[in-house]
Amino acid sequence: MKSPSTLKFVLAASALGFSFAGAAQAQETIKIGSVLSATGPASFLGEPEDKTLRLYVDKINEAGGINGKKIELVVYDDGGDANKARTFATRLVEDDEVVAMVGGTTTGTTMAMIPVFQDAEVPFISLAGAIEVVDPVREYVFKTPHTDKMACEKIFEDLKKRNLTKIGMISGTDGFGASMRAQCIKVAPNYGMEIAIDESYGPRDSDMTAQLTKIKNTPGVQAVVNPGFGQGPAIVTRNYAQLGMTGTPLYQSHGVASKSFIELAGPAAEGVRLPAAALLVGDKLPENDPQKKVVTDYKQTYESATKQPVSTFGGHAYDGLFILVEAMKRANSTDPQKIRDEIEKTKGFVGTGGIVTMSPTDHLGLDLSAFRMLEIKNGDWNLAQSGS
Amino acid sequence: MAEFLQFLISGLTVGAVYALVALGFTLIYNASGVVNFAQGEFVMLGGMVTVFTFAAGVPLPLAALFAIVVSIVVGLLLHRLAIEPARGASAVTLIIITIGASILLRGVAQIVFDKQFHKLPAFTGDAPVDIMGAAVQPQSFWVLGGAGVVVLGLYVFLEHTVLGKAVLATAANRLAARLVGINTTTIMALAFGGSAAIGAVAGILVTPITLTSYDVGTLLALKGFAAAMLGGMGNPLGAVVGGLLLGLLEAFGAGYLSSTYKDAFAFLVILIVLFAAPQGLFGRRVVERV
Amino acid sequence: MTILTATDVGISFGGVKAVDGVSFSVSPGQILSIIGPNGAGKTTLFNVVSGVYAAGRGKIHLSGEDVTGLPPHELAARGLSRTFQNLQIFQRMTACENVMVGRHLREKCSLLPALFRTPAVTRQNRETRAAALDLLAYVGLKDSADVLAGSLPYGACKRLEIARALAAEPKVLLLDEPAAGCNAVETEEIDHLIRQVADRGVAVVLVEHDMKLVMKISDRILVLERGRPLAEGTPREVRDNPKVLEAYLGHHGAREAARA
Amino acid sequence: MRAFANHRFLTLAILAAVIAVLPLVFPSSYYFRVASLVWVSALAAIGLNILMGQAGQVSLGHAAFFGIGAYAVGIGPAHLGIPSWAALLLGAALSAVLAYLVGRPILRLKGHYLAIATLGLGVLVALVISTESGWTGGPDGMPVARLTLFGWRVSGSDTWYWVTGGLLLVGTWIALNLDETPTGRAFRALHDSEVAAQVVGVDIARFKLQAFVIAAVYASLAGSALAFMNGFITPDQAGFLHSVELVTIVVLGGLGSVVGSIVGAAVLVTLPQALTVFHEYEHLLLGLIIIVSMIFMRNGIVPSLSALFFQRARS
Repeated sequence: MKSPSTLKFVLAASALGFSFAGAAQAQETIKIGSVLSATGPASFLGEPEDKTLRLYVDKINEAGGINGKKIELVVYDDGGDANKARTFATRLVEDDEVVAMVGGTTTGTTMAMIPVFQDAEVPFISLAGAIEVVDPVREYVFKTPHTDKMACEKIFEDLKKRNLTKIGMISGTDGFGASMRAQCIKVAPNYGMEIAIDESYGPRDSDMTAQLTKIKNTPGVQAVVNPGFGQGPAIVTRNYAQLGMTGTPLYQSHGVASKSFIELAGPAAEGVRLPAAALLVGDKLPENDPQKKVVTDYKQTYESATKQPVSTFGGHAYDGLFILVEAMKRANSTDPQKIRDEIEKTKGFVGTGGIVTMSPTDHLGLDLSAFRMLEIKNGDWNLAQSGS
Repeated sequence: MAEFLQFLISGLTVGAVYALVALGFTLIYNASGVVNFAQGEFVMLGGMVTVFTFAAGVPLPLAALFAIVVSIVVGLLLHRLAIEPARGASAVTLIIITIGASILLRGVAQIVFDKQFHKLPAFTGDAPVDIMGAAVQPQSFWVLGGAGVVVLGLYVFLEHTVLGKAVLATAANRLAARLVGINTTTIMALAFGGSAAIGAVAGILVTPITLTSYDVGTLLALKGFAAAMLGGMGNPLGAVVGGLLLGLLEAFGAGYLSSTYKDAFAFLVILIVLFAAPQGLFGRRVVERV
Repeated sequence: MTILTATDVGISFGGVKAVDGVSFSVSPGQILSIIGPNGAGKTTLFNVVSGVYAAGRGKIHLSGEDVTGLPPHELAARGLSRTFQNLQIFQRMTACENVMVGRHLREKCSLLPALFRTPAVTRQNRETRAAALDLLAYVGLKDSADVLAGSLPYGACKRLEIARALAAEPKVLLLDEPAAGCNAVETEEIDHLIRQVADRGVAVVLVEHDMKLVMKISDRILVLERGRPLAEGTPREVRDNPKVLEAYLGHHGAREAARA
Repeated sequence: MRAFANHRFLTLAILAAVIAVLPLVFPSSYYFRVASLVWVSALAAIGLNILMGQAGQVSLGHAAFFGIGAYAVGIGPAHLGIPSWAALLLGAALSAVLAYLVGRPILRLKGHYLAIATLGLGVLVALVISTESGWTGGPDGMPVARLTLFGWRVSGSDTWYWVTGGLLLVGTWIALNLDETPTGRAFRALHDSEVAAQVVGVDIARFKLQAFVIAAVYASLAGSALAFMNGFITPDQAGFLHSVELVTIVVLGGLGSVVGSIVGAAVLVTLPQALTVFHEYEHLLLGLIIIVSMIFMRNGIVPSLSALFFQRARS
């Protein structure tokens, strides 16, 4: 990735010397920006996002680009640091002068970048989970992943069907876990759920038996919910089996929706349920499922190009990119304002995460049906038989 | 009782890893006066190299051995290329160099390996063992036993070999050691190599339980440093006790107090200990000579 | 009329009695020397008296006030200052700044004016620097005022320490081997310096190995052996004390003492 | 070096000139943003340098005060109805009080023990910030209301460039002031020899505490400035890694050198921006550059280079 702006930067910053203002922008390209947490604590989200964006931008350009113009993708790695993300956002808007942005791996980095895009009036499609990204609705901010609130609702819905109402929670204290925990506590009463015990663990903790022992010894707990991402949920799942708690159903979140979770948790993952996008069970979807083609294509493309198992995180980036691309096609313009308007008019877009229909009051455009309740069986994802 | 035992074993297992990291700190500190903040990276290397060698089809014991060798080489290179050229620089300069080294090693690891989490199979199966109602992973015994062997080996080496005594002499007084003909540069290289090996062993033992990735080192370095200071910097026994104590504090803190504030609890105890004993639990009390 | 009195002072490290039941007193203008072989506990006694170590037993009185156990800066505020056997100069400061730190107690030192460098601070700074330069001239270091202390030769550092200690305008000055490592000319200068200081009414307590110097300038001498007092008296009394002569100073020392 | 008091004005004049001239060569307001980040980091580093470089006391938890400053201006207006500017002062006061209370016992510790104790303090503060999400928004952070001064709403990259640049000038001025005062001399004296400082009457506990409080206030103000500038804050700002970054800035630039802290901040803030060209090799290179510069400029960039310069000039 050779960015002429970096050269400019080095020159300006080091020499205090002479300005190299805005040369190199002659070609007819469309600049799309992205700030991702490709390293740092959220790198296993950011990395597949990064790879997906690069992969598909190349594909789009090979196929002739958008309305005859090629896409130039500018990606920066914020390392999971919100302050850095904010700086890169400014760089994208002010220096690279992108027309739109797909990125923002975590809620923290997304929230820090929002003011930049709002002020500059450049559309920003976020890949972060928390509901606060699109609630309240901000004119230029959209997002593709299901919200953590939806994940809680989906889990509680399933629990209700199984007549389980008294639950224990064990959440990561990272942004994802803490935010989802808060949402779950908030919506629990709507589903008649009683949270009997509420434990947590640090993002880098390597042993959760102490917390799980407490849950185990709490009388009447009928199911356990684990909001979290990264390696934490895998360890929770393994400790869960170690302590012989598998008789009580364990629910993970969409934060573990990658095959590597099953790999890491091993046999202990058997029977674990989680709400996730159709992407994970593409091959098991009925032929008439509208998402079938999109998800199997993406899975195949991603896995053959990267040699890594597909994850819904990369899928979010795919959805964001194509919602943007289609909006630009419809707008037939590189004017951020027009692109924004068209993104908002996205209707019936079939993505890996679900079927997206946005509106001025809904900048996510997914409902609960986008989530599938999955159960891990024989080391693979399966659609859960509800009510079992 | 079963609950107590569960916390105890959980704490000891995690603590054993802290203890090994702390031991690595101590060894290098004693030989060179350097606080090596890249110590956690050795643990990462031990785990990651084993994972990737094992995945390439090499049997686990050989993969582990290879990982230890790689870590030792990295440790020696760290000493030769980064510490030795800065000989005589102030302690804080050397610390920044090791911080730079840890950023460098992480940067290399994310290119050579990847940014995903990885695991190793447990050495002797996953079926938990029941000890008076507490369910224990068999790998915990490997971690505890392995840490015990390392500590014992280090003890025998330091107390019963000429080379080990040279290390102790260097620790006690570098100048005097040089005057009696000890090659302190060799001793320092030995300490970096040994400390890398200890870190790698910790990484290999613990990866089946805790998983690993390119950036596990930072937190381990922080906890290991805390453990070493709790025990008293420069004292190998202190490092081991400090590590185990830190692990126990976290486990019992999470179990009996609050899992959210368990790290806070651990650091509060460290602060209180230091206020009472400013040289750590087993640190030498230094009388200032003026 | 004594100003500094130590009564039955003792301290031990790990069971070893480094100083054991030592008493002495000194009056303004008087020079008291403490002598004894290496390991006799002279420096340790200094450390106890100046508050660097906490005394295990015994009492120390300064100007009639019980100051046992007070930290060094409190003792300094009450008029006790000292130098060190192994140089303790501020290496990264200039010679002049070293002496200016010695004026610490004579300066108004409040934080806010310092942060905003009020005219009063600047004025005081000028005064302190002038006083420091005077003292440097007094010990013969005027030309080195703006040299980093870390780069001064050993003998100069010794004199710098004395200047710094004098800058505090002490009533009692403890000098720990001020002539160690100095050549004959330098020793002569220091000898002169100490006498002058005492003549200004400062009580001087001196630890020194150079017997010639000790015998020449001391008013009284205290002899220590293995932490215990062996003898005390005027130079003549000590020199003639058979205990000191035979058992202590040894042959060589005795001859040297006789010549002095 | 220190002897010439006039250097103080020269340093300030050069710094002011740099701040004034830089915008002329900035192609876009992104550069204003990066430069403002340099000014803010430099401000925190200058404070820390008073503690570490002057008084010789290490702090591995200094981001705690940065975080307190940042969250004060976030929480004050949002939860307590305090005006932004007052929240800024309140944050600084809170940092000072915390530093004062905690500093007493902590600063009795020496060397690495002091390092671990301050590190512990930092971990505690960061943990509270990321846990008490009702107040702080938790690990995902919280928005910060814009600063309003006398009806003037301070916003925009270039505005903040001037505000932070001005803050840095004042911070530099005060740090340079301190150097040649009884307080500054006491700091440097206890750094070189605690016992010698004590026997001439320096109450070392008091001065260590003063240095700690000064450094805390600097960090707190820098934190508040960053929070206003970003309009959003996360607990990262109070975290261990940020503490390490601050220490690295101070040491890289040069312990005890005010200008060094500014140079160190400039290097460490702009380097990751420049290194993005190397994509995945970024971290590798960052580590390498830190190691190599510390080996060849072991006293820090500014002291090492100026020593080299004076040597050349003499020969």
